[in-house]
Amino acid sequence: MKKFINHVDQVLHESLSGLQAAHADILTVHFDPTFVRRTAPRPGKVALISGGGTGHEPLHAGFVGKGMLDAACTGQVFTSPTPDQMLAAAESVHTGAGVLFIVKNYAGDSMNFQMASEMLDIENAIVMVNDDVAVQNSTHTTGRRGVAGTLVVEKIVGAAAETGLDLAQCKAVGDRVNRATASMGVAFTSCTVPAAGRATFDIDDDEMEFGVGIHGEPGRRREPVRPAQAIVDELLDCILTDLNPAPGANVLLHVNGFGATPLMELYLLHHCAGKTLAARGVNVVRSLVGNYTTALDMAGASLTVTLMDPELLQLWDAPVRTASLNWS
Amino acid sequence: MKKFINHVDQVLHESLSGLQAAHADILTVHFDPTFVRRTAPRPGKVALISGGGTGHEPLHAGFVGKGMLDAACTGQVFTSPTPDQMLAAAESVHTGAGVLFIVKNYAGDSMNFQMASEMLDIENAIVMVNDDVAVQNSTHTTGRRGVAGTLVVEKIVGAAAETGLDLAQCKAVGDRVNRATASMGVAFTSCTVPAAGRATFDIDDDEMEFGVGIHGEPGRRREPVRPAQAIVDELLDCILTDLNPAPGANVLLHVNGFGATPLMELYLLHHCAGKTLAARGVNVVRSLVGNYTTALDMAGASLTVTLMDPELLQLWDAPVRTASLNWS
Amino acid sequence: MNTQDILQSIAAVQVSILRHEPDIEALDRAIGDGDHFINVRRGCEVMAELSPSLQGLTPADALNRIGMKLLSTIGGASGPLISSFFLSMAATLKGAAEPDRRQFAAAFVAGVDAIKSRGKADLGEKTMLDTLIPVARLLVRLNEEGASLADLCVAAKQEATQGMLATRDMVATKGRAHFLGERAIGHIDPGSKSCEVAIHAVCDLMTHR
Amino acid sequence: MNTQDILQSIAAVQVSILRHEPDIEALDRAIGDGDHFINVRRGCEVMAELSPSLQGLTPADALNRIGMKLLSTIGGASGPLISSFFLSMAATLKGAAEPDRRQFAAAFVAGVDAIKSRGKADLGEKTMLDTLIPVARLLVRLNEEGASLADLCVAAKQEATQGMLATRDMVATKGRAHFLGERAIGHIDPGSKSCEVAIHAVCDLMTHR
Ligand SMILES: Nc1ncnc2c1ncn2[C@@H]1O[C@H](COP(=O)(O)OP(=O)(O)O)[C@@H](O)[C@H]1O
Ligand SMILES: Nc1ncnc2c1ncn2[C@@H]1O[C@H](COP(=O)(O)OP(=O)(O)O)[C@@H](O)[C@H]1O
Ligand SMILES: [Mg+2]
Ligand SMILES: [Mg+2]
Ligand SMILES: [Mg+2]
Ligand SMILES: [Mg+2]
Repeated sequence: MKKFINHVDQVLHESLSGLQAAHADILTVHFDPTFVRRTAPRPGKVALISGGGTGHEPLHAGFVGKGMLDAACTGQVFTSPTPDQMLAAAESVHTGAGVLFIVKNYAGDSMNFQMASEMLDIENAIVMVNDDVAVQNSTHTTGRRGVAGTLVVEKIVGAAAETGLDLAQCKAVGDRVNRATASMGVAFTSCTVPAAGRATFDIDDDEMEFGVGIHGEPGRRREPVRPAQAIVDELLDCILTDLNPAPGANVLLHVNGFGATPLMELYLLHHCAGKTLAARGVNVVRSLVGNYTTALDMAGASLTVTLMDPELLQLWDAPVRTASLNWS
Repeated sequence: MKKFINHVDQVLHESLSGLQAAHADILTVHFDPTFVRRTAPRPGKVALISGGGTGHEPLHAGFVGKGMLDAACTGQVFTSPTPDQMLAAAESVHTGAGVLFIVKNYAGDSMNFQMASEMLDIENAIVMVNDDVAVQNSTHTTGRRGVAGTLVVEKIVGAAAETGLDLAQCKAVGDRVNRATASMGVAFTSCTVPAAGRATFDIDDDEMEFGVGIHGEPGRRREPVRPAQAIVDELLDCILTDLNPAPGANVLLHVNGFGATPLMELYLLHHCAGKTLAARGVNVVRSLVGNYTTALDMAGASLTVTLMDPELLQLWDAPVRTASLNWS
Repeated sequence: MNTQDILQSIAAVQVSILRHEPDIEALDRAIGDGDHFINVRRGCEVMAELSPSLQGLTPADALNRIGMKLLSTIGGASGPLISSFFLSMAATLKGAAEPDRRQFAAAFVAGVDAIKSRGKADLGEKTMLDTLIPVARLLVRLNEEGASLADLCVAAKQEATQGMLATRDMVATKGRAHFLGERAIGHIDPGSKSCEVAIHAVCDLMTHR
Repeated sequence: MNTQDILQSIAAVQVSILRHEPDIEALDRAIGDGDHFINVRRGCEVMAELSPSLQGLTPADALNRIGMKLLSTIGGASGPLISSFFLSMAATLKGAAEPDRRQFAAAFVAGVDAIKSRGKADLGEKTMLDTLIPVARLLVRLNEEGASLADLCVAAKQEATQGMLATRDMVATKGRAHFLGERAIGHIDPGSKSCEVAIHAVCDLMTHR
């Protein structure tokens, strides 16, 4: 394992210190317990708090700021943060309108945020994001994972909160975006967790993991690499089967890199996806291409599609000013 | 080699098509000859044109737009574009105030842009960027390479052109920023050029290439990996020896990832660099951290320092609206 | 079972977990995300740090402090589960200065129940519960039957190992391994393994001293 | 040397370059950026495409068309250099419908001079010029001495190979390899190799038909 680190135990602290130094105009990092907060939360606004294991940067800390999150709780690499972090973050950023937790649906995140929600003395609610269609739902399982669609939920709920919607309304928007969002990805290589010091999984030089999770968890199956268009077509098949868009539906297309895949390939995927969506009568009205929900240094990418309506479009377009998502 | 491609010969065309589709509000891609242009160039402004081999995305096409480039000429992967592209781009975006070419100092880029400059019927000049201090200058060589500092030159000259400076003034600003900028990087892994299908160089599991170039070219030496702080200190030593900042100097610190290095590590590098610069009496007044000048899927990073004065600071802070650099 | 026993158990578990690093680590890499060993080690380290300050507390208070500390330290899926176990044991033992084996068994059962309800999981879902539930049942039964401490420890160790091994043939329906579907078959659940290691460590401590 | 000879030479060079893919490719991977073979192949392919449309043109016009096409096709460092070679040959041969060997040699020298001035380089800098300059000098000398075509071809091939091999021990001062400093020693320059391959192909064509 070759990484830019001094000591494995210091990675998170030093990395967050760098984040703080580079974006002092936007965010403040709090240690013990650890969370990243918007430097100037807006009074009277519902406080949005997300978080999760680190290793997915810029998600979530890179999305703290005006128009998006008020705080992000950062766990160890790929390990959910703990309730004390969530409680401290909530105390720190809430301004009287309640707290909305945005949580990726993994056992760890879900249980830790659930405990924080129970322990917190402030009115609060949880939006559970479960956009990954790779693993089919069934009544007996934990359900689908929350992956790159989380960014879309955070952006849109962030904009909704800025317009002054109350806690219940913000939660309703979040749940609605989540239902309108589906994602699926594929990995070419494993990632390497710094503390583990070796690749999470082994994969052959001509294989890909189809339906991979953002921690390098296995997906639907291991299979030989195929041309980009064939990969895109199957990903979109799964996504559109889930979303079942009406003919002429408007969508946001988010091509997300897992870390080690060059932007050149991500744009190529966007091109392939655009062709297929057009052929299936779906209009791409907004796009986001880049490494946003990563899995450390994993090579691969996911596609996310969100069905957009005029309200969601307006919220997506609303100004945002964070370390990693910025427009006006 | 595992990549998202359909056919090796189609990579650039399909990727640029995706870029176009994802950013139709900002840029337009022209094929045969190939260049990416700002959809709405500003009349009366000096036209800024950069370009180079692809594989460094988002550089340069991701920086086309208001406040930065008017056009980017894209070559094959790691191969300079050709004069016909530069001539066509110049014809397409110039609005009467002349054309300024911003060129990274590599033999190929330099000769192709030089030929275009000679063949072009429009008043034009070249800013040659050579910020890489890894390879020492000598009178008999091609000189230092242009690397991640190119972004800084493009951003600042882009802002200068928007304020209405003329061609000679824009060139002067560009030359000044270039002189005030020094960079150096280190690689942990090789990159893989799609058409080559295999790693450009071999490197052991515990080695790094110190002073690497953005095409995976060798730097000063191959040596065992060291802790992040030690790497940063030596990079900054080389950089500060070159820049020789006055005590209390204000600088921009740009931590650039080469592609496969997670953002977490880049922020960690920023933290280490901030500490060292502070100890050496240098003030970091602006920061930029991310994958901006990449070498396909190479793991590694570079540090860039630019000596800032009030004029350069104002130009750096000026609004920019491109696919990959966006603030207001 | 007094506070001293608890502190010695903590120390024994830490040693044993560290000794099983390769197995535990490999299991979570195979069907999870590779961090289970690190999470559990982090929990052990913080318990060891906490240990001196727990001297002199009642077992309930000591277990409560452990539970709260683990809750804010481990994270992941195992964090809330393991800390719920300690917090619930603490609640059950409230007021008992030196709980007897029957009280301890009841507390263990309450701890396992807390994991079940926090994780919304039960036997046969390929989780740590496949180690813990059988052991909890055994403790109650053998205590009722008046078994000796030595016999009880031997039986508990066997039961833990058997429960852990049984996860090998299961499809997971909870935790990360459930994303694998059929592909998880053939791999032991990492949480069931670390619990088995912990139970063995405590049982060995109880018998060999 | 008429236009037909030029078109046959192009075809022969393409075949030979393709056959040397592994060597050329490896050389640029060792001390460059790994694309030299791809660049040269792209140039060969576009010349082959262009070839039919050049039938019937004067040598000068054909070479000019080739030069312009290569200029907009190859890119990289080799693109402007190789196309300058053809453009300059074309300028020198202007007006000559069927240039003789002496005229051809003069054009070759002019082409090499164009590379020198475009690349601001000369002999001994570990570039394609280390193949080309000695061959250019040889052509002039042997033509003056009245050597037979066959002798001239044999000598040119030897000279090209010797020039190419000489780059192995050089430190580069131009092109990407100069970034390597001393580390480039022991590696042949990729551009000198592809030029050697091209010269051999043309010489073989001239002698074996
Ligand atoms: N819902 C659940 N109920 C009981 N145990 C669970 C549940 N979810 C996960 N586990 C246990 O947690 C273990 C994984 O823990 P760990 O690797 O530390 O956390 P994470 O899965 O968040 O990375 C699994 O092996 C399993 O035994
Ligand atoms: N200034 C120069 N003068 C002469 N030849 C040069 C010069 N710079 C580079 N070359 C030649 O070009 C070759 C590299 O070509 P190529 O790999 O196609 O371009 P690039 O270096 O841009 O990737 C070198 O091996 C060398 O022979
Ligand atoms: Mg985990
Ligand atoms: Mg090149
Ligand atoms: Mg785990
Ligand atoms: Mg090359």
